[in-house]
Amino acid sequence: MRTIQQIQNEIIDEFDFFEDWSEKYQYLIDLGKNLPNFDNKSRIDSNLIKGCQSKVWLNSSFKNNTVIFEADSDAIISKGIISLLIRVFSGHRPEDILEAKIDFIEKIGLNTHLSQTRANGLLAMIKQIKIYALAYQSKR
Amino acid sequence: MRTIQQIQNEIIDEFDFFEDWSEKYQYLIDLGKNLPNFDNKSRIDSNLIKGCQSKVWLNSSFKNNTVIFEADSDAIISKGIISLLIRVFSGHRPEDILEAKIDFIEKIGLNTHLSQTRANGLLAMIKQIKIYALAYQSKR
Amino acid sequence: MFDVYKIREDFPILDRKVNNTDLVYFDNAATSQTPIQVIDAISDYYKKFNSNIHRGLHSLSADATSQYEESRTKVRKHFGVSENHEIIFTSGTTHGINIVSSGLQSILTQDDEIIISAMEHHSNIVPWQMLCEKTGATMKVIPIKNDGTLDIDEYKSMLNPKVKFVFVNHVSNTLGTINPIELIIELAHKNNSQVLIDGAQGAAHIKINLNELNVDYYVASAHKLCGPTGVGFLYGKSELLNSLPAYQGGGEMISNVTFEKTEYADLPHKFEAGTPNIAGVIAFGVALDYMNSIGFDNIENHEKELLDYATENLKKIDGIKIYGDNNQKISVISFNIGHHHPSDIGSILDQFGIAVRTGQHCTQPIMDFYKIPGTVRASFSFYNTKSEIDLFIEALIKASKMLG
Amino acid sequence: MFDVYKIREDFPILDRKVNNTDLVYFDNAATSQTPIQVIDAISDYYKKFNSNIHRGLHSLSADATSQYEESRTKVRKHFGVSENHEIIFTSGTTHGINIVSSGLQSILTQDDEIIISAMEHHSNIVPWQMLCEKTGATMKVIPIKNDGTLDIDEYKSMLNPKVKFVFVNHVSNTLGTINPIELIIELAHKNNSQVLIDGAQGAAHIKINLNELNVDYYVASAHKLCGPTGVGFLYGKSELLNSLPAYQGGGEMISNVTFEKTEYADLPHKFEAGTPNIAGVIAFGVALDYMNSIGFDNIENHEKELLDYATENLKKIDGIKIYGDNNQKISVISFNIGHHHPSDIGSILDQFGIAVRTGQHCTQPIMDFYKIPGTVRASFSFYNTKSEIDLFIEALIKASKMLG
Ligand SMILES: Cc1ncc(COP(=O)(O)O)c(C=O)c1O
Ligand SMILES: Cc1ncc(COP(=O)(O)O)c(C=O)c1O
Repeated sequence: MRTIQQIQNEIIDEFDFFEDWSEKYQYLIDLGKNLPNFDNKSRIDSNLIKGCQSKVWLNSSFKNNTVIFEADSDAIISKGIISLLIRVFSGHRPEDILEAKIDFIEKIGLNTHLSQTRANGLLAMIKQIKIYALAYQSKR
Repeated sequence: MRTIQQIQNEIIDEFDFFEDWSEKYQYLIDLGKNLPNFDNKSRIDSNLIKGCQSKVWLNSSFKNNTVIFEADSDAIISKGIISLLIRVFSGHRPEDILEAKIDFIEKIGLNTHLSQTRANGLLAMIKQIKIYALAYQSKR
Repeated sequence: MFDVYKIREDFPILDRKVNNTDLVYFDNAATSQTPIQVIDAISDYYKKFNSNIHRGLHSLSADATSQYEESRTKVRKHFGVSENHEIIFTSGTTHGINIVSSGLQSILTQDDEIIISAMEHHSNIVPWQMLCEKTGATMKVIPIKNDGTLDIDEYKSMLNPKVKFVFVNHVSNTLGTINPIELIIELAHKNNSQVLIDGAQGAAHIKINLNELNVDYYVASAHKLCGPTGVGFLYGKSELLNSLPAYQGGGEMISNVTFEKTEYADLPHKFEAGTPNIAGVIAFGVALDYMNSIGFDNIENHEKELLDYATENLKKIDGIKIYGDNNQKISVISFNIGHHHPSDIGSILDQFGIAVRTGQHCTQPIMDFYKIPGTVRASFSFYNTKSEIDLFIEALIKASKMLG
Repeated sequence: MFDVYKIREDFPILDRKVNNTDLVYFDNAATSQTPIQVIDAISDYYKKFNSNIHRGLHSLSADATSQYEESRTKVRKHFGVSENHEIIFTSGTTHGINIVSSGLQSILTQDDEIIISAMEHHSNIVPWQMLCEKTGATMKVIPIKNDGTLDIDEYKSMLNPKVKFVFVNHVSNTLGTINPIELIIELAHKNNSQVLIDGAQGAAHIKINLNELNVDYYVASAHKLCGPTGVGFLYGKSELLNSLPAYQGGGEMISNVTFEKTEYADLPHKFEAGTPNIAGVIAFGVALDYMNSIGFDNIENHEKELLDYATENLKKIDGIKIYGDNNQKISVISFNIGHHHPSDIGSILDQFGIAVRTGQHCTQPIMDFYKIPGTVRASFSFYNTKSEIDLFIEALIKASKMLG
């Protein structure tokens, strides 16, 4: 299994191919579309992440000492973004998630193409991911 | 007896002699000093004119169909100013007071040497003088 | 002669680049842009006149005071009010509404009813909810019809002797609907109810005469009228303002203070506690001068043209739904395209340099009514152009294609 | 190196003529002057960034939001606060005090006591009187001693289990006295009382660390700190701010609105209803940067020099009486000469281009204590000079001679 850093580097390489913002956006939109929707019973308020303009739901489970993340959103670009986050974080051990430095967002230039509101949402997502990891770590 | 306008012209002539603001101020200060103080029983709140930073008391009586004004202030420049107003208005018939156009203040340049706060006080004094005149006129 | 390109020269921000393209600013309902005349008035104030007002005896303070009070005269005249002291300067619409709602705490009882509408901004909902919570009064809501207008028949049937107040906006910030406030006020007065009109959106687009309107209270914000942020005004009839208790305690609003008792100053000072936004108030006056120099007739005409042009072209877009598509509205268009989330559209438009607002626009009840998470809202001002609308439509079509 | 003449170049207004002579501005306690850096920040905002904040998705709104929030960080850091959300932007000191006093309405009872001091500004008296009227709580007043300091022994004896709150200013705007707030807070906390410090005057002259001070609430105004009018802040400990009910209802301060119920947003938004003074808040941050670039040590040193120089020379004037002549004060001097009315002195000084304040300075109880109608107040800032003080003393002597 690749490390969190390796996956981030992979994503950075992929984004290097894109010539302008519209290709990046198109990629995010496609990612968003490919991420399966939650069923209605997971689209519940307790899974909602505060601080996003669109609704973003995040769910997690703990298997074989690793945290599995699932997510959904009613906005497709948000969904694309969180699908990247899942790709980076899901399936890793809590301590690795907690220690991970997230640099791919800056390196793929996403931060400059996200408004403050969206960027805050992104921070909120990462924070929630880390909170889950912390919870599982301390439960063990 | 001279008219209100004649008295105003007199004052304008007097002020023409002054070379600068300090002479005008000195004159007002001297006028203020020469105006007798009220006794304490006239220094009452019901005689107070609202809108002045310093306290200005104005009293009136009605004799031989003319209005007699008396005034006092705890600030000497205000007292000087109101002594000019008394000179202009006191001893005239209510209707003359009500009709009078007050132009001497501008013509002696007092308005430019009075701050807004003082100028408002001056307006308040003139207003109160006219209110007294109106009261006597309607009482007849 | 109204020349939009000449007018645009007064607005430095319109030359700005956003994401490497020219800015197209269609978020005017959130805040209007500021002409150089107003910007210069603020600078000038701080460079030449800055001083605390009202009680100062020195020339600087006298100058600042007379400019501040002159601004009150400008607001009074512009809005057709007869008495200066009926204009209270506030920090904005929200502040103005809260002065009234707080004052009514000692007036309203649990037997009373108040009426608001289903298309109010949160600023014209929450203060009345808080008021009802504190007094036990009941809040009734005039429903909206599907075309984004108020259901006036329903309003009529809601009026009864218990209704003490009616709170409605002049123009909806989300739908653009111009409400029939003359009628609303007339019916309320026949019912002995008082009316507060939230003019945050109306004041910027429609010239009104408050005395003729015979409204009891009216509030607006300068920042939607080409003026600065942090300023607004509350108009109220003298006798009503006099009957309200003071809102904030502080300097300027009292005439006499001892530890035993305090006497409040006369209007307008009673409601202007503390050092006000002096520069802002003066600049607000300059903003009104500026808008009047262009002329509200011209403004209304040009904005109507933009509205019609945009509506016509938007309707050609596949899957578009406009909310509040009626013929009594200002140049505000709320819409969605297909099932695309408004924030997805907004994010892509932003990449094209086009600033629109997305979301609920502080009118969650409207969203609940249409059962949508939000809308994309484009709002035009007199300095916008048809060619900006062309860019907007083009970008929308591209966005819609990208989202698939 | 502190070079006052170099600093003066930053303040355009100091070049102004008043009554045909150079302006000498000694009314800094009423409002401070504004450096060009702050003026330019305001212009820049309107020329490049103007946009409504927080909920906007577009770049302009994002820029404005981050500048606004950056300003909060600047204020937080400058005042030694650990959490951004403990800084609430207000329209000024008066507004900040009223947020707290209004919130305490639901907390204070008729069995409670509150303590204020006899040297408070009306803004720190009237809201508490209104609060006591509404709740039935009792107000006690720490007396002043003849030298213009608080009677701390008396304060100690006033503390008892009923005392829930203590409201005292950091520095008296009339006397210049720096109150021993560390001690006042410590004694209050031992008594389980909370403390609000009115920092309107203190913040501009003394660098403080609110977390170390362990104060419960602190308020100040930007316009006394080289910033714009219409802005200030309220600091409060999180748990206390959370326990207060919301003050104004409106946009921004709620997270969810239906007609049945409204959920309030988290701090700081809960107390920042409506569109704030965005340009003003950003400029406030720039003003703090400016003052820090000069350095509060330098400011304190220079102002102390001015205070000592002026006091020494004033004392040579026949018949002068200085109120609050103690050795714990900032550069504020209140005085009278003989029996001359302060407004007579002020008017004549104004003719010499010298701006001082005269009257009660919104502290009527201090006037009642000294049994005077008011004072002449000269207040110096770091951009004032000794030669300005020379002009002032000269003019005072002439005025006194004229008044005879
Ligand atoms: C000690 C003190 N408190 C409160 C205030 C009120 O401040 P503002 O008018 O900015 O609200 C002042 C201003 O003069 C003051 O000096
Ligand atoms: C209809 C309406 N009411 C009230 C407000 C609140 O105005 P402010 O934020 O300036 O207080 C707004 C602003 O968006 C509005 O559009």
